[in-house]
Amino acid sequence: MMSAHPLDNPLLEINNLRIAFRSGRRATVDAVKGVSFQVPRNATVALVGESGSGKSVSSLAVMGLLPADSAIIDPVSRILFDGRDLLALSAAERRALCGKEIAMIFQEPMSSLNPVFTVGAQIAEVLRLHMGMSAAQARRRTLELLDEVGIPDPETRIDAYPSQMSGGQQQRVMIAMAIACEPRLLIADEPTTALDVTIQKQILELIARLQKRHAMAVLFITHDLGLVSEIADHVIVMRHGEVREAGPARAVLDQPQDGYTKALLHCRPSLDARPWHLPVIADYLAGVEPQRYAGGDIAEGQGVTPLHPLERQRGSGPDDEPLLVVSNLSKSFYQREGWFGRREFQAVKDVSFTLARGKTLGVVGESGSGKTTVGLTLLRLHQASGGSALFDGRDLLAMSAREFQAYKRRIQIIFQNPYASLNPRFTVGQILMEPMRIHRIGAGERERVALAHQLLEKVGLPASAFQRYPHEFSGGQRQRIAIARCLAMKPEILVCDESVSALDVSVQAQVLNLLQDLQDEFGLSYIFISHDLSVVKYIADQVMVMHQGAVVEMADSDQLYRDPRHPYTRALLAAIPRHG
Amino acid sequence: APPVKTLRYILPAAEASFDPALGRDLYTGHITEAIFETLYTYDYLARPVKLASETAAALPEVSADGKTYLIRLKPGVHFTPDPAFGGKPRELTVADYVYSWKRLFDPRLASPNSWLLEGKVVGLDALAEQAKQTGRFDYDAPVPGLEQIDRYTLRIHLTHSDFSLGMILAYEPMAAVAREVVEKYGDSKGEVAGHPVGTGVYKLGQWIRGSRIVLEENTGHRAESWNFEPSAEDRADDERIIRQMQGKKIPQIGRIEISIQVEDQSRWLSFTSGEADLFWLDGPLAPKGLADGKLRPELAARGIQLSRIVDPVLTYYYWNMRDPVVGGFGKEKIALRRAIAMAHDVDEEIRLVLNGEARRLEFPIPPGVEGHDPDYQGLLRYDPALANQLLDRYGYKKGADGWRTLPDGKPLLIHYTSRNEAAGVLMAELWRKTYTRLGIRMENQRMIFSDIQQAELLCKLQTRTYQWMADYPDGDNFMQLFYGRNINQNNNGCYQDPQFDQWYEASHAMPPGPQRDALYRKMARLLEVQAAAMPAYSRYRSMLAQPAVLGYKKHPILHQEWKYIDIERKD
Amino acid sequence: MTAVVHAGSPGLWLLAWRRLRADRVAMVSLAVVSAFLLMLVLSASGLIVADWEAEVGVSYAPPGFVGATPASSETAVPAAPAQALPENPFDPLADDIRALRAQLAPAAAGAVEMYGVADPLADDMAQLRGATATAGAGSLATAAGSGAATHAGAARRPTLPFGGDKWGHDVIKKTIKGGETSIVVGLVAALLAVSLGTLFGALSGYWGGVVDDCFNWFYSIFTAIPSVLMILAVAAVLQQKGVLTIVLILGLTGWTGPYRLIRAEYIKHKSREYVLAADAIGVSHWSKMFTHIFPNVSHVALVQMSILVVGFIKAEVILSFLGFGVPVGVVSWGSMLNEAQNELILGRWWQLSAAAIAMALLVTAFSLFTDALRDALDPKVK
Amino acid sequence: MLAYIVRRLWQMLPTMLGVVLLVFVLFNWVGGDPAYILAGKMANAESIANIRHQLGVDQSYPVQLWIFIKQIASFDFGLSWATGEPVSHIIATRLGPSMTVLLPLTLLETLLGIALALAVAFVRGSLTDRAVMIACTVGMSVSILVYIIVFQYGLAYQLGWFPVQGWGESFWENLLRYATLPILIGLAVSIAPTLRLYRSFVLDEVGQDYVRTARAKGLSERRVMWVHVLRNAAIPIITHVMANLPALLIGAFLLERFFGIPGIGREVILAVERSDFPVIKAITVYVAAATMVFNLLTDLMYQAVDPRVQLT
Ligand code: HEM
Ligand SMILES: Nc1ncnc2c1ncn2[C@@H]1O[C@H](COP(=O)(O)OP(=O)(O)OP(=O)(O)O)[C@@H](O)[C@H]1O
Ligand SMILES: Nc1ncnc2c1ncn2[C@@H]1O[C@H](COP(=O)(O)OP(=O)(O)OP(=O)(O)O)[C@@H](O)[C@H]1O
Ligand SMILES: [Mg+2]
Ligand SMILES: [Mg+2]
Repeated sequence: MMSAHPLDNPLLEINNLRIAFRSGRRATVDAVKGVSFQVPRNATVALVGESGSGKSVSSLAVMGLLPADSAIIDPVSRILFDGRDLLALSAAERRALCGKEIAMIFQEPMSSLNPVFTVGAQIAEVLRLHMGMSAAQARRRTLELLDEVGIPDPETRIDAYPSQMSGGQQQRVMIAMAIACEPRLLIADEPTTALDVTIQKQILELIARLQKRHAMAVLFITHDLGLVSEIADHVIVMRHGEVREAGPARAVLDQPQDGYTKALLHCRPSLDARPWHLPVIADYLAGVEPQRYAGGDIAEGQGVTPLHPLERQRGSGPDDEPLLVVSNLSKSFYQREGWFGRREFQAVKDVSFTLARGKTLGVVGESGSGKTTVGLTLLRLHQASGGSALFDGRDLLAMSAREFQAYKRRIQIIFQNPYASLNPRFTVGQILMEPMRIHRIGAGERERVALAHQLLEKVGLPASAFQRYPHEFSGGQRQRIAIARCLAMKPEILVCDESVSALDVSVQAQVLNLLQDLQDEFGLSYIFISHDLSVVKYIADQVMVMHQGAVVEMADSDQLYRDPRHPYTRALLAAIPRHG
Repeated sequence: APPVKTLRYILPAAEASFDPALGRDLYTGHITEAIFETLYTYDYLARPVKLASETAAALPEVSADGKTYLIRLKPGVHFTPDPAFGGKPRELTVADYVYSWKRLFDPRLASPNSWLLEGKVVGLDALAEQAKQTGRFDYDAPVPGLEQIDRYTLRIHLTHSDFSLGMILAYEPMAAVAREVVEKYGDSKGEVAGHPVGTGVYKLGQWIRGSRIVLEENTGHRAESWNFEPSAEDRADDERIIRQMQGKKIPQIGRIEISIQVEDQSRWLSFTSGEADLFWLDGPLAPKGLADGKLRPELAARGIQLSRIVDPVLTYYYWNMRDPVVGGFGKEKIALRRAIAMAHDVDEEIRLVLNGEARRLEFPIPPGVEGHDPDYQGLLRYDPALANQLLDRYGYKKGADGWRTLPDGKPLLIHYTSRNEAAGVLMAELWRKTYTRLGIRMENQRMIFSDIQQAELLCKLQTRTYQWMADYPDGDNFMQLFYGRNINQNNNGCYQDPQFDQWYEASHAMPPGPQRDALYRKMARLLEVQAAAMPAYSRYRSMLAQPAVLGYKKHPILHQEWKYIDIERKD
Repeated sequence: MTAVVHAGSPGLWLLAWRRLRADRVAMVSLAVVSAFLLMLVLSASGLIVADWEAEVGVSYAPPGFVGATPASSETAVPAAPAQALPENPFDPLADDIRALRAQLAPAAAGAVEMYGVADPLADDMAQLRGATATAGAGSLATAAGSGAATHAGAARRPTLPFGGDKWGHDVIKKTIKGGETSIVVGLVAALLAVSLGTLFGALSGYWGGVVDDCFNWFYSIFTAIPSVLMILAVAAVLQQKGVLTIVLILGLTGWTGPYRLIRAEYIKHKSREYVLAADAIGVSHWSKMFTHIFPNVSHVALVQMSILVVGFIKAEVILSFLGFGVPVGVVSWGSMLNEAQNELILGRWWQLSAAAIAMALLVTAFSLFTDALRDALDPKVK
Repeated sequence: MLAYIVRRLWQMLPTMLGVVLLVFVLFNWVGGDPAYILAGKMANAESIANIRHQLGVDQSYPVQLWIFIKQIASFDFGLSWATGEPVSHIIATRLGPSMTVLLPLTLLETLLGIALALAVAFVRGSLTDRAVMIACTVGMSVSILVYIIVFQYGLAYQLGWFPVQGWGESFWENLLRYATLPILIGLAVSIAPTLRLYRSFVLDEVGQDYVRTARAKGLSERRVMWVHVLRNAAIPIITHVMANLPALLIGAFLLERFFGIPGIGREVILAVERSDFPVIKAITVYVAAATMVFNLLTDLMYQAVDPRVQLT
């Protein structure tokens, strides 16, 4: 699908780009299948699409950075930059453009900076190469650049190594490096996914500001449509190596034409509504458009998943039955220091909360605020430094290992990264049956096999999955396997640690729906950890906000979002990108 | 001055201590022999070897009963100048010899050579005993048996007749060292390992340990000139040597450069590329230099000279007479040992293991040594068929697996011990063939040298191939290998037979001669019929010399002949 | 290898196998390695080269394609006379012996002067000699040479297909037989080293703390002492010489490499979420160590194993050089190379070449295969 | 920093103690008895007892161990039993020749290894790359013994390019004349495994994101490899070089034996053959200490190369 409005004199024009990768001796895999789009001068174009849709590959092709030994660019492809066909240039000519006319910012700032050179040296390198500056000139210019991207105290930070900077600062350095030669085109490949929401917001503002100031064109790659509305003039939506929809940002966001675009816009839980069930991409792609209803999405079940017509009600009530009472939970880590000393690092400080039966407690906070540590400590995967956790009146943290063994059945955790939490050398069957064996669930092997199949069915996986290995499943399916493993023990409390953060929006919706269904069916209690406030708002009854190991605010979710008390909570909420 | 003539030589192993009292290997012996002097030495050309005087003025005057030796020293022999003597040369006296011999008994020094004089000299053993008690050797105490008549005259009183003392006095450990040097440079043991000061023709020059030793002429050495008679054995060759050397000053070669090269390949390549003038062509390399005992034509064409002699060394096999399996004097044990001896193909061993570099020897005293009998016929001839029958006859029956058992039905397993190196492996392989021929199972125990020596001394080895190199060219030095009182010393087969011991003691008191030879033959035969040991062969010593070397002839006893030869490089 | 691939967990191993299949170099290497292994099995079971110890050629018989050297007595063993002598077919000096015996026979021992010494076995010998003189030939010929090693009757050949060694053994057969020892030594020693290393590494990495300190202490001691000295020391402890000793020497000194890697893997894996998950469902420590973590690090062990096999096959040469080689009656490539050390300057290159080429071939194939295996098993490449 | 070094040195003590114990047990207790060699060929029980007494090996094990520890503490290992040479002198004089071969060898090997590894990594995946790697594998598969025998025979003897063996006095003579062929052989033996290893280090780095960044900046491929990649690959390379050096000291004994180089490796083998324990013990202890110090040095060098490394 081509852009509806061909531009007169675009800065970058991609025509019928086809890229395949070698796999095996003769086989090839098509990654990009005839993509065409344009980037006008001095404008921001967002390239959106789910993981693996070919966004990065396309942009790398522009830079000429595709792996030479495995990537094949079809000869019919054209990449015109300011009228010159990049694919026809020699390597040296290409290099002369890169970094000077076209610059790129990558997703992972930490790994994208060379760890053994100072940031100053890395920025100066571009200046000296392309601008022919002397060392002193380059240093002066570098200082200006660092200042421009908002690095505090550039005079000293210029000699810092990447590892001595925070993630946000590293990304700023990357940006400084990219704009050093005032390129005409800046490609930003998911520049904020590795960053916290608060920092993400700053970086986006920075890019927008620089774009204006330096009159650059920006090709902004992301999988999050939410971001797009804030920065982009034009939007291109990709899926499976093809362009699904392209056009001015307003138009695409307000009146999406393509089913897939619509899905991307609506699968994400919004802060404003809480549908009974989230829509999933399949709903849209099947060609059936769920109706928009009261800001949320509902659809009449016409052959697709029936969506409940009502919004859910969340919140705690006086008649909630407390299941887990945690008081003054703390956890410290120790680091060696000096001769004999050790430095204490308090990852969790005096955390207290109550989890009611059948309810969900959301835990939010930026990276490193101690969310995961709380979960692991409750399961005694870390040893608590203090505090108590009364489960049915018994202190989980004070039991002997033997006593706790019985409780392992009743409190379970789904880990942040589903793939990492499944033993890659076990089949799904082995994974599901192992806890049953340990806890003597089911009378015999045969019964356990039957139970395992029931579980697979419950989480929506085919029976054939039983024989297969985790690596043969997609991210969302793996998350379901992890959930099924927990369900095998029929726990009362389930800690979900960032269970959906690593997933594409569409898959995220499926998993959230599943968790919700299970709670409805079995009355599970969840401790739901996430840094994504929209998701937490959608699923949690109560929300606990953590900052540097301590709880800064705790309230019913609607209340919290409506009326945040703590300044930190307000900052978090303000950083959420909104559209519409 | 004319340029200094240089001889380049290769030693196959690293040198050890340069203190003659601690000499225990022949490589170091090369060096100490050049630096230190004994009273006597051997005539360069005479064969069979003949004692000659070195620092002594003449051969010793021996009393008729062989118990008193009168020795006169040449006056004007000097130690090389050294700070120990205030930087000046110091004259050698008989006191130096007496001191050097006493040193052998110093318990701190623990010399391995004290046996040379042990139990021989009147009063010396008592002094040694006393030193053992106190831990200190009293060098100033007089020894009645070492009567110093004046600075140059010494009379030795022996406890019993010994006609070979002259040869012992020619042996390297009996060389003179100076007391001042020992006292100045001696370490905690009183050993002077690295600072040799002697009276010899050469002195130590540059020295990189384990790699390179340079000897330089001792210019203060007493004047001597080359004057030898041809021997009867190879007169033609000797006359050539005499033509080349007669009347020349000793030494002609002013500098000896010795490099130490452990690996055979390196040594051979060094010699053939002209980096060495004299070369000891030992076993593994023999085929490269020799064919059928003669110099290969291509080498001969290059003018390379060969000097080949039979070393005064006996290689023999012994079976431990105290071992429960192979030892003992019972007939079935004798039969077992004889069968083994008869099944061993010595010729094959010479051909394959030694590359033909040995001569079959049936008598336990090798050629060139006083008492050797060239006409003696061995009893233990190679005859595996007979050997097998002998075993059958004595009830060493073959079991179902094809291996023989002892007559009482117990399994028969022989442990053959050899050294942990290539030659040891070859030897063991050959013996395995021998035992397999008999249907006897053999296992090879490979050990490091010290372990072998230990086990041997404790009579714990079952059987082994043993070599004995003459310390001095007298049959007594070989026959003592089987003397009962030498068990735990060097009678490694732990052989003890009253008849043999009686004959040995009788022979010990006899001067060399037909009477003693007759006794030796009986002793040899006795060893054979009891099959306690089986003489096997004597190794050849083949020396190659570059064309420039003049007057070279390998001496059987001397380690090296550097002072007797000359070199004339064409370039 | 294939057995392992299918036995374990088909999924990942099968994947690795597919990846291997696609690699032509790997498949050729695998074929070579398999051929060697097949040869090993055949020779170990005695189906081929059982007669390698037969002395079929003259000493240092040159290869057939080079042609015989002009006979000189130091290389050529005089071939047994065509009409094998009944008395003693083994004797190279048969003629002299026959002459001597003819002279001795009538009066048995009497002919040798005894110098008055009585022979306790005189009667036996006389009787046996008498019997020998009268009895037929055949019975005696079979009485001797029971161990089957000597290949007597037939004349020794002046050339052999790829030459002969000192004893006249066929070098090709010897190389095959030597390969058996070398490969077995390499495999078993590597297995031992990797097992030890894995066990120690697992305990150390998993438990950490005092256990880790303890093993690390051993590790640092073992790595601080140079390997040559370590080998000499272990060899000194294990007085008995034999193939088992070599295996122990190599195994006991070679565990440090696998230990370091496996320990690092365990440290990495024990905090992985799947292990935490296993902990959360109540899996025992033992089971976590060996049913959960081990399969995930087993590729490291496998790669280490194949690296060590190669290393050990080479190390055996040096051991032989240092005098800790195989016992007599056993042959290995190391002992062959060592034997052949001096043969090159004598112009006898065939034993050196045969052993060196066979070893190079196997080791190359094994290394290439290992490289491919490592790539195939590397989780990063997935 | 200083505190770190002191602590590391402190931590070496238990390891050193272990090394000492192991060496002591192995060589004193189960090794051969040197008295039987020193006693000569006419040894008897009495003379052996006397020698054992003179050597001090008749003392109880704890006493001997204590003496050993005192020797280590005072850096005085006494005299060689076989030659009477002071052990400290042995080590001091043999170290020079060893180093004359090993340092140039290590230097050349490292430089050549790096250059080739970068070159090969540059053409990674190509036919050249595969061919070079296969050639390396073949080269690695030949025993060093064969290399020495054949090279000495061919290059030194047949072609006469080098002396067959030998050692002189002047450093330059040794380095340029006698050490050349040993170094060459050492290089031939070690370059293949080194290249393979370094290539894998380089390839590990080439796959990193920062390389992509560097390319995105428009840097030339040469600068990317020699500056950005190399600096990062230097860390494993340093580890490899440093870890190998002490072991090489003894591991080069074959070269030393064949080429008559009076170095440490040959000395050790000789000492083992002669059961010369003072020498064995001293060399082992020194090499163990060197290994540990080199490990420390390696860590210190890490910090110089890699700012992420924090020595605490
Ligand atoms: C190049 C000269 C030499 C050659 C070719 C040579 C050869 C041999 C052979 C073939 C053996 C028999 C091996 C055995 O019995 O296991 C032997 C034994 C022996 N060698 Fe040498 N040797 C040489 C020089 C020396 C030197 C210089 C020493 C002095 C340390 C020495 C000390 C011994 C001793 C003590 C034995 C007897 C130990 C035993 O019975 O094994 N050899 N030698
Ligand atoms: N080097 C490569 N070799 C083989 N296939 C590749 C390679 N790089 C990318 N691909 C494939 O190309 C397709 C597109 O990848 P691309 O990285 O462009 O996705 P993306 O849209 O950037 O996704 P994400 O949001 O996860 O970054 C994917 O299927 C991927 O597997
Ligand atoms: N095993 C550990 N040892 C030392 N420090 C740790 C350990 N585990 C966590 N921490 C520290 O504790 C703090 C809290 O970590 P935690 O993983 O709980 O954060 P989080 O809120 O889950 O962050 P994220 O959103 O990134 O998952 C962090 O600063 C982290 O560095
Ligand atoms: Mg991407
Ligand atoms: Mg977390």
